[in-house]
Amino acid sequence: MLRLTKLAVRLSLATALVVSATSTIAADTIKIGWLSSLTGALSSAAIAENQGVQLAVDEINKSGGILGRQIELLTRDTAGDPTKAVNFAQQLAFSDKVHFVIGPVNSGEGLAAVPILARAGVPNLVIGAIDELIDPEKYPRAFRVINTNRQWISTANDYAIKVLKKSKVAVIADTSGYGTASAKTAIELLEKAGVKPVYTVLVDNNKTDLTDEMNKARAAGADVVMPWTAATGMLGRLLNARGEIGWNVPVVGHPAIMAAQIRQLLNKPEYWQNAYAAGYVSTTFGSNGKLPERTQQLVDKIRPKLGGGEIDILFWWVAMGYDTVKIIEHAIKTAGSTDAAALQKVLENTRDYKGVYATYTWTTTERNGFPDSNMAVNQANTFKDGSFKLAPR
Amino acid sequence: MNSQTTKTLSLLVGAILIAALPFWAGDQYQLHLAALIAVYWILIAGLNLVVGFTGQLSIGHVGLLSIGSYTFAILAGKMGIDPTLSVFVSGLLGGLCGLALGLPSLRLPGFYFAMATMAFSMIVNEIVLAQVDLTGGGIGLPGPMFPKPFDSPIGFYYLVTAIALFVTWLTWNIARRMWGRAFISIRDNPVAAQAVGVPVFKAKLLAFVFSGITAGVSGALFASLQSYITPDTFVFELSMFFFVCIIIGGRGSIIGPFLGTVVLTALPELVSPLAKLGNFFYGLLLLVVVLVVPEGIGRMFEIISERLRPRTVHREPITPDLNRLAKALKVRE
Amino acid sequence: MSVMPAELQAINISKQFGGLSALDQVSLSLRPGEVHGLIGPNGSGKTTLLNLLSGYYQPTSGAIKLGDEDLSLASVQRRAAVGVARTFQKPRLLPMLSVLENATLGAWSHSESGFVASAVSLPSVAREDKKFLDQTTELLHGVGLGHVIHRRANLLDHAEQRFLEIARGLAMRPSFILLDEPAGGLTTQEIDHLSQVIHTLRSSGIGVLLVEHHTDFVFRISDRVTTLNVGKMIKHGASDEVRTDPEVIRVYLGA
Amino acid sequence: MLTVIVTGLAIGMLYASIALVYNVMFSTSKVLSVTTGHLSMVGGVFGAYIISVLHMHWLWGLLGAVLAGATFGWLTDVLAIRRVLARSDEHLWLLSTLALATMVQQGVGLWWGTEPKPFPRLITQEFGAGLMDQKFWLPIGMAIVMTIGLEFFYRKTMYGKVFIAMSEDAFAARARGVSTDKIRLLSYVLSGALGGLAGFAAGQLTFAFFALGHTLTLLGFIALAVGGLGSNIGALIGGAALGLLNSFASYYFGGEYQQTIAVGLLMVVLLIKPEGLLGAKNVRPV
Repeated sequence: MLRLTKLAVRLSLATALVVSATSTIAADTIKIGWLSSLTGALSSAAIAENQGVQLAVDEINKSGGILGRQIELLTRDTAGDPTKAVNFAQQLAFSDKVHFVIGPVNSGEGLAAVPILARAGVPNLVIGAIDELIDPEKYPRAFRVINTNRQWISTANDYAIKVLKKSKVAVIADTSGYGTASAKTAIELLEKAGVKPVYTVLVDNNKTDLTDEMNKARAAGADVVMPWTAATGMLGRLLNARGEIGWNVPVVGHPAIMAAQIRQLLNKPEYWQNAYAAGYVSTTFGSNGKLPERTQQLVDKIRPKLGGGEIDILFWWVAMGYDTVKIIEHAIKTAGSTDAAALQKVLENTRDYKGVYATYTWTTTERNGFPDSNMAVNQANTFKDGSFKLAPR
Repeated sequence: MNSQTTKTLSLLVGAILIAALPFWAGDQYQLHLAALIAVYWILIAGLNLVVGFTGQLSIGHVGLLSIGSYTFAILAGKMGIDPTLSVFVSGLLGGLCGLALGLPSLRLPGFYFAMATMAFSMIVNEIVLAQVDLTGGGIGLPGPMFPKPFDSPIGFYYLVTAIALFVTWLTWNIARRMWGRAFISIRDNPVAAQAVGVPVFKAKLLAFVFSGITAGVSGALFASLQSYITPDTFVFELSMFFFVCIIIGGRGSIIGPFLGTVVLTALPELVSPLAKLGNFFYGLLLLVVVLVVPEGIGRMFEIISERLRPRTVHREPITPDLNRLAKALKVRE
Repeated sequence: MSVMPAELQAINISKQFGGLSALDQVSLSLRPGEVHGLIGPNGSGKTTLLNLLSGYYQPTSGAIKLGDEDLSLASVQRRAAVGVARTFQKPRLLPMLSVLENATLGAWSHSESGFVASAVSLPSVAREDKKFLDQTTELLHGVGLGHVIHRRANLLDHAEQRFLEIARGLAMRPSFILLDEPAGGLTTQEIDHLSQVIHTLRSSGIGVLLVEHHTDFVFRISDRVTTLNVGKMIKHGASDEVRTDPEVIRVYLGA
Repeated sequence: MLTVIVTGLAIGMLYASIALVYNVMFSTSKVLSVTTGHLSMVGGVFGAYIISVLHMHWLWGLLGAVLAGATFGWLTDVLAIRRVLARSDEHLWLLSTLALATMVQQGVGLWWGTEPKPFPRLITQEFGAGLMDQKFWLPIGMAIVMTIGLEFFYRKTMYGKVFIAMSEDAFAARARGVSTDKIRLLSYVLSGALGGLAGFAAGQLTFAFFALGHTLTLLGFIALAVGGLGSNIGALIGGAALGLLNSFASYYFGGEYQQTIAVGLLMVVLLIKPEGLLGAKNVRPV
């Protein structure tokens, strides 16, 4: 009974006092919320993903939108701050009443916003890597597009242990949400593979000198260094420290090791050698020196938008951004409506959906759509036009 | 006196509006924002006694907020202790940390004290990041909901508004009586405060511990409202925000900082480019207020009205009423 | 009053600031119900002695006693609690508060309302505050500020500020009140009013120390007068004695 | 072990130079400005911008850093100090300098980006120089040169003497015809330049990072408070103590407790000797 009377009171009040100023343009646009940290720490990933998202939205709108309805992209800059992410998630879900939400980008913000969107029942494409963001029961409408942190770490671990045949691992992670979670997962997976890390440390990603940590790792007898941080600055300083103490140990870890910004941070170009990172088949040059066909198409389409010259950002971020919007298009087209429950059902039965970044599969019990087979290990200093060569087998 | 009746009338209307907010608020987002304002105000009302009344420049209260939040998230979340009890414990711990910070730093001159509070909030962040197994380190902790009636957004809004009104009532009682005068004397003229016997250090400490308790309670409710807390939620920008609300609202008043809190919380949400500016906006606002109208916007209308129509302050000569004075001096009890 | 009311005494007080000797072996006693004038040219140590009596400075040697309690090292707050009030050469008021609030602050030492009791506004707190406000209203009318009770202190003129500070001192229900050049900047009519107020204080049993430049005003209303010069006491005695003393005249009036 | 000492000394000397800048500003205005740390941050960022982005010679970078610092010092006086000191009754200058410092820090953040960017090599030197690397010896040399320079300035030059006169008794100085406003402005411009210089010299150690402002204001203040307000030698000692303590602690106990240790040192010293090791006790309150 209470719910009914409250509704009645609200209706009368609402008609009497028109308060909410949210725009009520043609009700039939498809509203997509995009929680991107375009400023603040770790903004490089969001900026690249944003290129892909904008391109896909423009493309779809030019070709008449989805089911004849134009896409309205509501971009909110969370600036890497979880409080803003929560506030914007509330705004998108309840004020703007969006049909879909992409993001947030960083793990800390994801942990704060995903539960809010789940409670509001808004379908959410998760692009944060840490495992705690996905839970079929608690967050039924949250589907992950990006690979899981576990996939990054196990790919890198397999390469270090099976290919490079190393056994004394030093794990260096940053103190951010992502770093802390990754260090825990890395140690767990290494021990499962029978390797106990000889040195582990969490470092503030603004620390300007990692010589201490590298010296301690060497003293502990490490024969491979595995960094888990998305902060390109910290990775650059780690590679510099490795070079300056003259310790030619392989570095295998987070894809940010391959980021173009690293090149400007290095004191010497050769400090980028003997460094490998978890990467993707979709952004790896094949033995014939060519990119996979779908990736090449997107590269050509987006190049003019990125200034026409060589692409200097990690292209897999762009491809993922592009895929998120295409997945939404696929879901709405197949469901024939923007009803959340229908979208959920469609996504739960999506098998081998061919995106640029990867081929996605979700089921009622598995919300991580990225297949292990699409993972690869790249050589860091082979950065060209946003993609890489495969690391030596 | 009509100014008195208009004041009580406007307070009444304000109270009705606040109570009925869930019904006229456009949607749940604005309800969330209103609840956020109430949570911030619980801290700022306490901090107002320290900054607005006693004139102690504390720019580290985000540290106390985060202590309240983490205590609540650990007790009610990880340990499953009853949330209402956890709020009390968070408030208590906030008060204790206020005492621990206040004891050594409140004797120091203004700048030293400000730096000590800033350092305190940095230390709290460092410890939270370092104690990974207790606080979840960089990953952070989920902030649990309150039980039955308060788990819905409207229920939670009424809970935090009730607590906010209670804290406001407490600070109003202090501000309008002897303790309030003592605090203001410490702010405006410490020498005069001593002369009438005010225990300056003890009074500063009491105000600071009180603000620690309100910060602890506010932190607990903040954790529940945000549903998840991580170390990067508690940034220095929040300390600046709390502090600027008071200075802009007007020191030595309660309604001024409250209006400051409402405006400064709602503004960045409604005007999105402001959100990006963040600290720059707070810094600019603070500089303008300090240079143009240091008494705060609350007082500005008073000052302008005085300047525009300076009522001819007719100077009556001082004529002592000696026997009334003699009688008054006889009063000894 | 059962026993002889206690005197406020400075006994052989000396005070050095670094090398400079501001006071040298000065003694002075202030009896309740008496006006004691303290005069001397600028820099003679008048204000230093007043600051020593009120506790802002500690004596280098000698003692300050109230009856048999040694106050030499007691805090300013302790002296306020035992009934030693003072005013300042430049009135120190709370500009943002009303005249009534400023004066009522004086009653602080007599307030038994704890912080928590005030916060929850116990009836005892409300009653006590009302009592203080009423008493201060009487005092303010008494000293002649009845017409500005609710005006903000920063809108007062110079004379009103002086009388407000006296009212605040009286709100402390003091046994002694130390006035630091109260007549400074007052018109002759205002000085007359000041004398009437001081006389009323004396007849009500309060000991008044009057530190002043207006020598004729001091001689007119003081029972006893002490004259200082370069930190030493050169003459002490009844008002007329001191007025006619050649040494005082040479140092202070004529030379 | 030696590296820990050298890194500690190097960062310690940056804190010492900031403490010196605090002293210069305090002498003429009795104000401890929150913008002090930001002067060095601005120096570092502008230096890096001119050399790395504009690809100009490092001398231009140095000049740019000093000019940027001096302008910021000038702004601090004009915007945050002058009008506020006129109403000298309360600590309004604390609020205005905090406001200005926050604006500058966020402004630089928006322009320069929020990630710490590397500071260019000034003197061509091999990277593997270890202990002899310029990134350690530039800040150490700078702090010593600055101390000697300031002593010379105070002792020998006319303006230096006027600075001291003003710090002893501003009213007496004004009575002798010293235009205290002009002298205070000069001292803020000088301290801005010195702050910019210190930031430039230590750039390779701290990187050009916008968030350095608040941290350096706090850590420079700790060096000042430990060494004693007003004493330049105290500033050197305070800075060295803080730098060494930090580097030893982060080597042996890991880096998580940097700030906690630094503030621990401050609290210990302030409890034992509030005016710091060599500070002067302040005299008459009334």
